Amino acid sequence: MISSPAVTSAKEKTLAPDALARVHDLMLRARVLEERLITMYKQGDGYFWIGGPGEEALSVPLGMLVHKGEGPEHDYLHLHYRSSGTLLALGADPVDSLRQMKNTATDPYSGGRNFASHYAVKRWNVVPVSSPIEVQFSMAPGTALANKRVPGGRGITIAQGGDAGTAEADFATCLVWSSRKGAELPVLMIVANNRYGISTPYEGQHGEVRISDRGKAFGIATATIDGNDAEAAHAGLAAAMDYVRAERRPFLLEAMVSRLYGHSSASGANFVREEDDCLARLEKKLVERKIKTQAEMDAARTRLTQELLEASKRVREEPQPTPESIWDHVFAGETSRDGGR
Amino acid sequence: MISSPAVTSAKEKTLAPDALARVHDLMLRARVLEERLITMYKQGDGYFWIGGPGEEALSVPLGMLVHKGEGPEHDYLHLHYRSSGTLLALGADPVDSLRQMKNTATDPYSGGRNFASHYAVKRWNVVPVSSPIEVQFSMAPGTALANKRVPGGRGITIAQGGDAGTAEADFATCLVWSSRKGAELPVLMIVANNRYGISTPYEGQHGEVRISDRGKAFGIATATIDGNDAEAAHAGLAAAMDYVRAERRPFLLEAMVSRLYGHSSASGANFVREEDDCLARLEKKLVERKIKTQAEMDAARTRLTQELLEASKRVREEPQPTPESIWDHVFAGETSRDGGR
Amino acid sequence: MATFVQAMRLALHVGEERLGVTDIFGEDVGPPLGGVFTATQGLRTAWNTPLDERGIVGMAMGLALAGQRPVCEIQFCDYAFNTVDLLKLAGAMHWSSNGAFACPMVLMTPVGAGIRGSIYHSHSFDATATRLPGWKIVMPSNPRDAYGLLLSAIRDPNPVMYLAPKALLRLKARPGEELPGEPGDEKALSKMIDAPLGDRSRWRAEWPKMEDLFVPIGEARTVRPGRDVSVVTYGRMVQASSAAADEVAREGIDVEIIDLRSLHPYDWPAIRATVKKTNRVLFLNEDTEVTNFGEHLIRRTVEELFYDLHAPPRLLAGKHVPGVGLADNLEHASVPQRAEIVAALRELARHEA
Amino acid sequence: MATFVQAMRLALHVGEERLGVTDIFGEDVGPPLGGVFTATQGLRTAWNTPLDERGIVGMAMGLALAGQRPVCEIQFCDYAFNTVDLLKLAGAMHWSSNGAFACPMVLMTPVGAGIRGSIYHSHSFDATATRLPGWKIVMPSNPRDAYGLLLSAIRDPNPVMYLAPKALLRLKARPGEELPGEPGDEKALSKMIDAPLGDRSRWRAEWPKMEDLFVPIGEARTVRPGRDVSVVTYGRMVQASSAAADEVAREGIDVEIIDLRSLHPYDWPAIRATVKKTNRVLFLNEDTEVTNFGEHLIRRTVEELFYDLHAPPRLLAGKHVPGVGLADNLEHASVPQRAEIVAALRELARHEA
Ligand SMILES: Cc1ncc(C[n+]2csc(CCOP(=O)(O)OP(=O)(O)O)c2C)c(N)n1
Ligand SMILES: Cc1ncc(C[n+]2csc(CCOP(=O)(O)OP(=O)(O)O)c2C)c(N)n1
Ligand SMILES: [Mg+2]
Ligand SMILES: [Mg+2]
Repeated sequence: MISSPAVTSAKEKTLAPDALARVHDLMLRARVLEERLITMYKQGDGYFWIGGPGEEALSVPLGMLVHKGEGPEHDYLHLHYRSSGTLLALGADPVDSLRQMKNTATDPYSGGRNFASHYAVKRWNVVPVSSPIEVQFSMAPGTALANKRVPGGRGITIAQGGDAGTAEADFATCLVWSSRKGAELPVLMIVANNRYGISTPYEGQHGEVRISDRGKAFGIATATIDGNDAEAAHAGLAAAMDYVRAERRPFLLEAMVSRLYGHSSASGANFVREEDDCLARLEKKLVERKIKTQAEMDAARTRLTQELLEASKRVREEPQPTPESIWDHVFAGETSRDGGR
Repeated sequence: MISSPAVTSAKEKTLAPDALARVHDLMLRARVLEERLITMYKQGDGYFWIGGPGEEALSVPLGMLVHKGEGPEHDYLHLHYRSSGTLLALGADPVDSLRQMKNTATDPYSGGRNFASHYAVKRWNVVPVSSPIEVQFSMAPGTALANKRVPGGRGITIAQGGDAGTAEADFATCLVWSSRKGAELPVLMIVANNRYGISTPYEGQHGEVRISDRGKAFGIATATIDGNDAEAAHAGLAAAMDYVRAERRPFLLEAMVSRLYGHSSASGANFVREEDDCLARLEKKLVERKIKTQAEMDAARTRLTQELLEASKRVREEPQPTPESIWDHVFAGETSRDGGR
Repeated sequence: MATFVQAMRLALHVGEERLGVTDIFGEDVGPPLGGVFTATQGLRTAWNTPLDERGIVGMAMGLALAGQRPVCEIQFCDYAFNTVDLLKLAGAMHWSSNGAFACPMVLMTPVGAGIRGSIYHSHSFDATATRLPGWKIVMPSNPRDAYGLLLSAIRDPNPVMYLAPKALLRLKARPGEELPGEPGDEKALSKMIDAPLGDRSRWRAEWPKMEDLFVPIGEARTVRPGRDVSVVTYGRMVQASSAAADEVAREGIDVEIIDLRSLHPYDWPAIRATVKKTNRVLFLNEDTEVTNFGEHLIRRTVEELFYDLHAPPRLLAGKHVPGVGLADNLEHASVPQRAEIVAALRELARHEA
Repeated sequence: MATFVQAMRLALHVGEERLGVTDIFGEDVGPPLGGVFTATQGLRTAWNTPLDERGIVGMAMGLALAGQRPVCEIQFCDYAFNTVDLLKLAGAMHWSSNGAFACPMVLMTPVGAGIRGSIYHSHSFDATATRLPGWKIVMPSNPRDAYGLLLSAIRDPNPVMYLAPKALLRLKARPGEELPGEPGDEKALSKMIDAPLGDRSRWRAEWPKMEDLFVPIGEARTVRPGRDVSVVTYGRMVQASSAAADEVAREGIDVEIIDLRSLHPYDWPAIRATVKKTNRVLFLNEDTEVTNFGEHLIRRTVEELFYDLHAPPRLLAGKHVPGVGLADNLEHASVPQRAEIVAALRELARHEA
């Protein structure tokens, strides 16, 4: 087990074999899950797909390094729609993602209301992922202030988004609010830079050479890392998280990642050969270091793929939400469901 | 006349005597105007005062350096509510400011609708000043794009706001939109830093040492100048404007200024002795350099004060807008005034 | 007799002391000013934010998601329109997470005209607020409700918007409508909780021992019973309609005034009862009149009570123009004035079905 | 037969060529995509913006202030709620500057449910839009109006919001309702103006010679004349109500359908005429039902036409919940479906006054 932040040194650039094997296992599970979701979409078992294939080398180590739990003693996660690897690393059941894809009543994240990859897990402080880009960066200072208030607390707040999204107001809000002198907040801002916003390339939309440079004027610690290398990503995340945990100050981390199946099902959700595949890269490493053989890993992939195929068939039989359930949870507490009607 | 940008070298840190005298004359007029507006407020000839005493060493040279006129060949001005000096330097009639203070029908800027210092002058590209802080920075890229489209054009866009306002989304929007690689825009962003937002001090709200540093990550040229020294401000503005004019790229200029009568009438509108008075500083210089005597300047002040007092009496007699005039100008063109009713 | 704004301050103090409020924040909310209307003077947990309304709402949402009970302020509701997306998100939090995450924040903001606030200090927010599913919306019209609704807002597990009619903030409680626990002497109260002019760095508020008063969200109040015509209103228009009712009373028109107090959920039984009683109803508010909350109430009235109506139900609201102009003529022509209310009441009362 | 979205593209092309449009912009509006719904493919002046809706609206306002004729897009209206302050400002520009500065921008945005868009691709914007004084608001329901209203929007000297019902974007013009100038053969048209799949870097649109068609802003259209009940609607609900009208026609209920087309200014004479004719009216739209634009129309109807009504006027609109859920059951329970429209028409027709 390497996932406790207390024992992960930020300096380790090479992970121990068992740790790397564990990273691989989770990355593979994440990839297989996304491929299942894409297949479900293509076969008509869901209306829309968006997810994180190509970000696993970043999202999995992130989930492993999280100080997991409920409440301000633990880390808060303000994720985006490419965070399935993080959820699996936290321990999420991949079948729940199939349920959200199929918008069943059993979908624990939204009860069949929201698109795939829109997580919300109270017991792990995973606050609701919502479709509007970047709003998580406006909320992050709030959970970070709660983290900071815990005497001796080590919980931090992590907010993650894409590159194009940094043009939104909320990204600047997070920079401003987390760096106020004397009132700095323990926020780790992560930008997963895949060099695209839907169809729009990074070039032509940015004056910054590195998005992470935007932290500098605010005295925010920054780094840009190779998010397609699981070890580099792990080390970069660990270093950044250690800093935020210990210093109770913000950090802006930019990770260069891939978009392996394009933006979403709206753009076809087909594998993009030109992009660097972090899973293939890690598998090569594992073979080179003789930690796993390709055959072992291929077999694991086949097995996991089969498992999720079976699961998707079962999910197909689960109930859809009822029409009346639109009224559930409009309000917390005992308010009449529709207020005034 | 020193106001043509073509002949003002950015390098001159010392202005020629006649130029400096002209700066003084306009600064004095601006100060006297603001004092008259404050008096009108205090005497019940207006409901609210906000304005620019303490920013004249910045606002007056700005107005002098503007390439004045209508349309994209000329400079666009997105000002704030402390820009009376700029308007006077452009050639505005101070009596029109009294009219707006008294919310008369003759107020050319808003027809008695808006607060004092909320200018709008079509023939000089002074786009409407509005109360919401910082929105001018979201509109500025639009006029700047129009400037840029003029073949061989030298017109630029100037957006000005306060220090606290830079926390708003719109400031970041202007940084992002004006610095896109290959699509840079000729915008001069000016932050008049008086170290307060109403009652809230700069310290405690900013992580930046210099607000101008926020431009750096975007590759935007920046400077911070002493906005209380008319010559330094003139030189700083001239340099920045020359750069934007010639390079067709953005510049972020921060000017340290004073708030000489507090935030607005809501905070009493009384003279704040602790603040550095740019007009007093300039008068000292003029005396030292023997350009004007104190007696001459005092006499001018008395005369201008008297003139505006007289004018304010006349303005008192001008008509108030009629109730029905609320329907005027809801739409441009021939649409029925209230659309559908 | 506490004023409206003192009542807010006292409620916030109770919130800090007994209801778990750890943060009261917004632009100029902390020392030295304590709010542009003094609502947050002397409060232990009040602090100044950056000038960024989106950040303010986001901070409140984050704190609420972390189980805190934040109270934030938007300095004027006129400056809340850049946060509508976040407000929608706060209202959707519990629902879209299938009940996992509540968002128990309070957003206070001054609303309405009546202080010569010109275009950007005269906006109303009731129409916009009632278009935010998942929010509760309250709008007190007097100090006692200001106190009791703020306590209820703080205790509520949902996002609650607290609209404070800015023209009423200096209004004093009427005899018999004191806040429970406030000192009898208003000078004494002022000395205790109003910050002094000048240097405040060493000033501390001295808080009276206040008692609980939870005005239930969703419950209207009959301000004035009457037989002939009903006025369903809230906020500043409660006062305006009372004055108008006095005026028409001299002509023998007996007006019933219902102060909704909560706009969502709203007290439909109270509206139904008054319409069934008088058969003539004026809905009155000062927000602009196209796609106005009063139009929702009219819609429901005609849907459910059509045959109880002896006259077409009326709306009196602000004019559909881009803002409230500064000159008195402009403000008076833009938002309902007493004379118009009187005219509407007369018309309703005299209408022959 | 051009589709709705092709009609938009053709109108934008005419805008570029003949009406002074120099900039058509928004997220993914330029090459290679040409808009997530293809509305801006092949256009000479289309370009991609940063992912910043506030910046998009601000850019349009700035260009408009400088006398240009910008057309901007918000990718989905669901993402326009962070710009409401700027939209208000654009609507106030001419008024607050006492007529000095016009703001002739067009903002296009896809609206409504019907494509299984879940919470954030199903919002409506009509209620919010009609609360923006100074704006004109149009919402076409078919390709011909999509073309003609976009041309009028571009030519108008005011800010005009163009709400495009996203479920109708692939709808084809009906025979007799072609756009003036479009090629007879739809395959030919597609070949000319639809970008190819795959590499588009060398593709150029080949534009047909289109003729002018300025559908006047503020003018409704009678989609179907009828005697018994009126439906006043717009956008996607025009189709839905037509299907419902066919269904009740079999029971002898003759429905008149008015497509408002413009929400502001709206065609009150047309509404008055239909209400006076049938005496029974259903207002129908898919935005959430509290503080809904249809409620404004009901208010005005009862205010001015109370004694013409033989049944209480009805509103059918979206449910007041935080969003439209993804599962079909949820979407169908949230926005008006044909069965509900049929039920409302029956009820109105059979109501005995
Ligand atoms: C506020 C908002 N505007 C627009 C959209 C539509 N949209 C969805 S994803 C996306 C691009 C996001 O790009 P980026 O931030 O780089 O993240 P990526 O998808 O590349 O991971 C856009 C424009 C949205 N969801 N929210
Ligand atoms: C969007 C918005 N929020 C709040 C306000 C209220 N307000 C008016 S001036 C001001 C402070 C502005 O400070 P700064 O930007 O430093 O400019 P200064 O007044 O100091 O010149 C505030 C908060 C406003 N006008 N607009
Ligand atoms: Mg991206
Ligand atoms: Mg300031």
